[in-house]
Amino acid sequence: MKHRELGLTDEQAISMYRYMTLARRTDERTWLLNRAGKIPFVISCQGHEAAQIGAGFALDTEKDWLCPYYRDMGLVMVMGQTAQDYLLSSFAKAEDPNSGGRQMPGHFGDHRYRILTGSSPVTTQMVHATGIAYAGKLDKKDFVVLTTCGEGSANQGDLHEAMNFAGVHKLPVIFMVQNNQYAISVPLEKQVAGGSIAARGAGYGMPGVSVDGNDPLEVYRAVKEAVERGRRGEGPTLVETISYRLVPHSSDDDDRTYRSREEVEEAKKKDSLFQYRQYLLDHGLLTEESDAQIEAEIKKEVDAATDYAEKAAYPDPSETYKYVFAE
Amino acid sequence: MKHRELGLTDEQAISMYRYMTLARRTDERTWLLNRAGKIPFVISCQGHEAAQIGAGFALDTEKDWLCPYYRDMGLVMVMGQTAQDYLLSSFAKAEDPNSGGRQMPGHFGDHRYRILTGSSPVTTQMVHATGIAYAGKLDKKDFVVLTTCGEGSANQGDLHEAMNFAGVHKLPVIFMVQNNQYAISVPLEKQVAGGSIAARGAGYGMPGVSVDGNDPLEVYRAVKEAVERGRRGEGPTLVETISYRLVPHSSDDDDRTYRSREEVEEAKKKDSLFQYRQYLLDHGLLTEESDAQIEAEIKKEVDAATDYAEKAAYPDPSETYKYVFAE
Amino acid sequence: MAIMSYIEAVTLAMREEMQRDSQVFVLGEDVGVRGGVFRATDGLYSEFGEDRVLDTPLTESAIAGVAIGAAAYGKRPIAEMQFADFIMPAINQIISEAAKIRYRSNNKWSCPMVVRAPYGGGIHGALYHSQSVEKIFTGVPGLKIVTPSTPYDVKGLLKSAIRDDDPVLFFEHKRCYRLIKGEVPADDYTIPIGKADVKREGTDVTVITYGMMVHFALQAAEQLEKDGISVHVLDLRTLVPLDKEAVLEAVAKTGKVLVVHEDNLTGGFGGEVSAIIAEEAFFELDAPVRRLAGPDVPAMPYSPTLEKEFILNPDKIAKAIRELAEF
Amino acid sequence: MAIMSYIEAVTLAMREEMQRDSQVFVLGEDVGVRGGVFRATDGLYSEFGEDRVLDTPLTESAIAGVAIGAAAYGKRPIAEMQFADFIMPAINQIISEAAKIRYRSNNKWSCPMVVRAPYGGGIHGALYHSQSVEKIFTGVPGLKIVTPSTPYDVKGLLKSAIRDDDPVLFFEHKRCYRLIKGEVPADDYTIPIGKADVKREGTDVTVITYGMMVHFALQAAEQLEKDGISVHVLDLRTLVPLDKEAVLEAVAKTGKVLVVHEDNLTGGFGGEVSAIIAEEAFFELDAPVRRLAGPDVPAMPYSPTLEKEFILNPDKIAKAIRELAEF
Ligand SMILES: Cc1ncc(C[n+]2csc(CCOP(=O)(O)OP(=O)(O)O)c2C)c(N)n1
Ligand SMILES: Cc1ncc(C[n+]2csc(CCOP(=O)(O)OP(=O)(O)O)c2C)c(N)n1
Ligand SMILES: [Mg+2]
Ligand SMILES: [Mg+2]
Repeated sequence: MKHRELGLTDEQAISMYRYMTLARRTDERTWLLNRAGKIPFVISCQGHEAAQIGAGFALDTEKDWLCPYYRDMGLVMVMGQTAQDYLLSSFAKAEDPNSGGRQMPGHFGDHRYRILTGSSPVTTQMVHATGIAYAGKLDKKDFVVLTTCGEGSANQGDLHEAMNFAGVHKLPVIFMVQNNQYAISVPLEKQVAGGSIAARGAGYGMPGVSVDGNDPLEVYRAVKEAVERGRRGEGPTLVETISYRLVPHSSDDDDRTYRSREEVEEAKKKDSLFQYRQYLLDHGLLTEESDAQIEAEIKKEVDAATDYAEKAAYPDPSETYKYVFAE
Repeated sequence: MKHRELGLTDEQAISMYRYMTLARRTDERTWLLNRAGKIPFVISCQGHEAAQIGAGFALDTEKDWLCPYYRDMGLVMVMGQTAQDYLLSSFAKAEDPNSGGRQMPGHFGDHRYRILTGSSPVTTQMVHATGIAYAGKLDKKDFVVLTTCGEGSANQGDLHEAMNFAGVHKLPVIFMVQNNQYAISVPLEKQVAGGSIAARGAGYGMPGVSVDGNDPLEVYRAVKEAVERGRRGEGPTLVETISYRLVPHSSDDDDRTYRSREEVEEAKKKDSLFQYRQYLLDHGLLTEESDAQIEAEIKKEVDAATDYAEKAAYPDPSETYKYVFAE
Repeated sequence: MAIMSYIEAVTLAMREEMQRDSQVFVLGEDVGVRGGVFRATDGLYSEFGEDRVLDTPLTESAIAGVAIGAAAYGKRPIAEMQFADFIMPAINQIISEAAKIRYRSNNKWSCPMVVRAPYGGGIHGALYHSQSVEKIFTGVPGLKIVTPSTPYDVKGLLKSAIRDDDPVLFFEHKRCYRLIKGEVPADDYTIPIGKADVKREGTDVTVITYGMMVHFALQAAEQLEKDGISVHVLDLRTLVPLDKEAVLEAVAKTGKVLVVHEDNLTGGFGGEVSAIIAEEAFFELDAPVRRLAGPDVPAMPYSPTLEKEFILNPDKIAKAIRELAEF
Repeated sequence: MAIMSYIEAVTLAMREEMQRDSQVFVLGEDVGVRGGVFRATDGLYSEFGEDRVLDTPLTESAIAGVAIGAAAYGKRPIAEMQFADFIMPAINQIISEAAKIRYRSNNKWSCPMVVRAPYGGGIHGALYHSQSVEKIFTGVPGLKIVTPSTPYDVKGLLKSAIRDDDPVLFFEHKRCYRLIKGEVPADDYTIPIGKADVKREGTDVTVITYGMMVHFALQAAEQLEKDGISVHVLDLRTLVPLDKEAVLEAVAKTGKVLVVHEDNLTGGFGGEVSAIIAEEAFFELDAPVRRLAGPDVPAMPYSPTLEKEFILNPDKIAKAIRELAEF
């Protein structure tokens, strides 16, 4: 069985599925809440769950670092955040651990789990990841830093400067680009010259790996290798996960203006949740019953999280003025 | 004979040598003038002559465009500028065609020859080249745009954004990186991850070619191919020329603090002027006499240029306030 | 005359200018098929085709730099920054290049481009989709900066910007986009860049402002009219070049001045306006020049409680006017 | 007490802080073996090794971004921008990231970094090696901005900057580097960020300024003393946070204020200072607040005639003071 060959226990394989499902269901909930007028904005991980959970499982969540991007709900959950954390952020409540309600959802940051605070301008975090890795090198630590962005964002100069810097200093950074075929409305062929992000690794003397982003085990394999290279002091790796954004760019987007429904339906057939569920069923790690139980548990979790977040307090207006500088 | 195989006439082969020599002698003159306290600043093309002249000869100087960098004295001369133009700029005189004495030497720009005005922050011009090429595409013109920078500068995000943009739109841009082993004091291995700029082409779906920057004919070959690709609508090419900066970074630099004299002496043995002269002598295109005559002509030219530039007027102080906007 | 929204006036101005001058083209993220994330380029793609309504890769420095190259060549590009907050990666291109091309080339080159960017808050955009960034550019000679407040002004000023021979930053307040409607003549009128506009005549207190704050100031003026306070509202429309004459005239009208902007107080453009008044209209003043602006915190937070606290509104402005009136 | 130059004080402060705190490290272009192009890091490489005195690739965005990542991790990086003019490619990292990390994370993350940059003209640096860039940052909440004028202030303030828990931009006037010498105590003193300093007591006219202009103002004051005009000179030292109290006190001393900076007039920091005085010290004023600054042209040109015309000097300042005194 593939997961065992990769060194994953059956429990881990099921746990991956659970995280993928938790991310999907939490995400779906935010769309419902948005359509009900309860939260102003949704940015989604749907279509990225396998890439994120696969990558997260390759990390040592006790010591590795993460500089994520806005779709990384799955990743931050593996690192330690919960559906409740996510919903507090979606509702912009004071208890939001990322920003105290100051930032939009998807702008992660959690000191508890070494998830660096992020912003909206894309790809800046790839450079921060490099800086964290350099600091780790100065301190002779053996953690790695995983950092992510989309394929559109990957064209920003910052990623290249970061890859070059990390390459020169052989820093343990994993640059993971989640290629979901679109940057809002702009498709891959108008965005990425040559069509492959992975092909850019060679230009910086690092491996550039392209993997099926709908297969959590393949992503796990690629990221695990990158993690090991990093820990051995062999430097950074570029990993490109290929999948598809199953929903509009955000709750403000209307993707019917730039892609056909057929294309979306076609992509849904490769939905990682569906495929990986089948893998687990095929290998007897999941049954219809145990799956239903997982779903039920998750529903309870997401319900409770929604309830808690909805009732939680907004930050007091006076908070506006705090923490421009150290106080 | 190599140059004939490449389609160059004997006259052209000799003309290349003449330009290389003119650039070198003009450059040497500026150092003398600087050491004599007559001009404040020198930035040199020594070690880059073959790359620049080889590339320049591959262009159609009647229609192609150039977005050069500060070392490109050889290139702008092939495009049409003269030793006098260069010296006017070195002396910061009003007649300096690049800037009317407003910019340092090496900040080229000449509307007469389609040499775009340049600045000091490195690599911005690679993006402008892409914009010019896009404009040409809109107008269905068949010119190409050559743009250059150093290997240190090549790591700036701007080059990558430009290569990606040009790659997506298959624009006729030749990105030529003159790798002279150093960016001021920082050597290649601390600067360029993987050690090869050419290797970055593949990441943008374009050819990445590395050539001996001390051989004008090899550079000509590579750039000529790139020009033809561009004119055929097949898109951009990345060309890396490998040579060595034979003098300090600028007149403000002291290169003894970061590289050994032995290393510099070793590099001087591969000086393109010396090698290419030998090639012409070996093939009977040059004799000691004709060479002496070329040198004598050039000396006269550089003397006259120096003389003219030294005597020329500085801009009137009132010029300070002109041309912030169209007048 | 047609009644249309602020954003419709943006689209109309571009459409008319693209019809009028084939050198005009539009480039940016999602401006093509999608018609822009705010729909400012709606319909242009189908009318003018993908070459003149160009979906670029997600690289702001390249968007600006390509526009600069094309403008230097002779085109009239209109570059869209998706949000003003994302102009930051393009600042080197805008400040080091666009602003200085004419000056540094001694008038031999120019850069007739427009950079359009939606700015400002009040739309739950949080820290990175709400910023006012004009102050970063108002001190950069070589750039013109336009900040219209009404559909009428948008059309006339955007046309002037497109026809201007120098780079113009055209900041559109995104909250105005659909909220502010007004009459827009069908004819091809322009409004000169550098001319302020009295949006309301009054005798007690002068408010000098721009963008969305013009509307808040007018609402405040309405409120105060009932209490017998007569408010004069000057809409700067253009920040650079500033219409100093109109400013001094407006000061003389009442002798009491409130300068208002949504941007942070410290370092905002209000300081410049206030300093000019303090220097040149000192003896016209019956009270110290007051500034009312956003607080000195990094940007507008997401949570509704915090956003409300941060942003100005008619009541806050009315309160400040009242204080001045009573001075 | 030792007499040393301004730049020696820069080096000394860094050396002492690096000895004191192993978290401090330096990074930038040519800061290592070469000791910086101005020699500000001279000797640090041999004392602290290449990991703590890091020669980076030629990529300012990565220099800033790596520093940010390392600072968020817990290091205290000092990033050198080779010239302030070349901070532009790093602005997204500085404004969008460094300035907002504490605020956006609700105080959970911080960014204790220093960015050092030599600025200012008068050294034949032309357009791109002479700029004053402080105005781009003075309106960005979350950044502290320090602009010392003497070796004593340099040492005390740079130490404070390195120990500060928030990002500090430390602008060193490059003309001061070797020209300005002064006594610097050997002990480990600091000067608080945010405190201005009266550099000369006087009763007729107050000059408020910073950087190299402090010295020009003092020279002007000397000149004017002979004519019986007594000049009070306040050195702001820190622009943000501004020492408002000291400003208002200095205004009250004489009732006549001249605000001076080398940066362009429009949009420069002088406008902010002047606006504050106009608002808060209106009734102390015996004359309108005057500003004297660089002209509103893009930057200082190269030619000596133009450079001289652009730059302020003691005579120009004396003339303005005299006019105010006679007001
Ligand atoms: C510097 C910058 N420019 C523009 C944006 C607006 N924007 C947000 S997401 C996005 C598309 C990103 O596409 P991609 O990188 O492929 O990631 P995906 O959303 O597809 O996962 C854009 C243009 C931004 N956030 N930052
Ligand atoms: C953005 C920017 N940063 C720094 C500098 C200062 N600088 C000028 S040339 C140079 C080194 C360039 O090295 P390389 O690109 O290899 O070109 P070379 O001079 O070797 O030809 C540096 C750091 C600059 N001009 N622009
Ligand atoms: Mg994408
Ligand atoms: Mg080099």
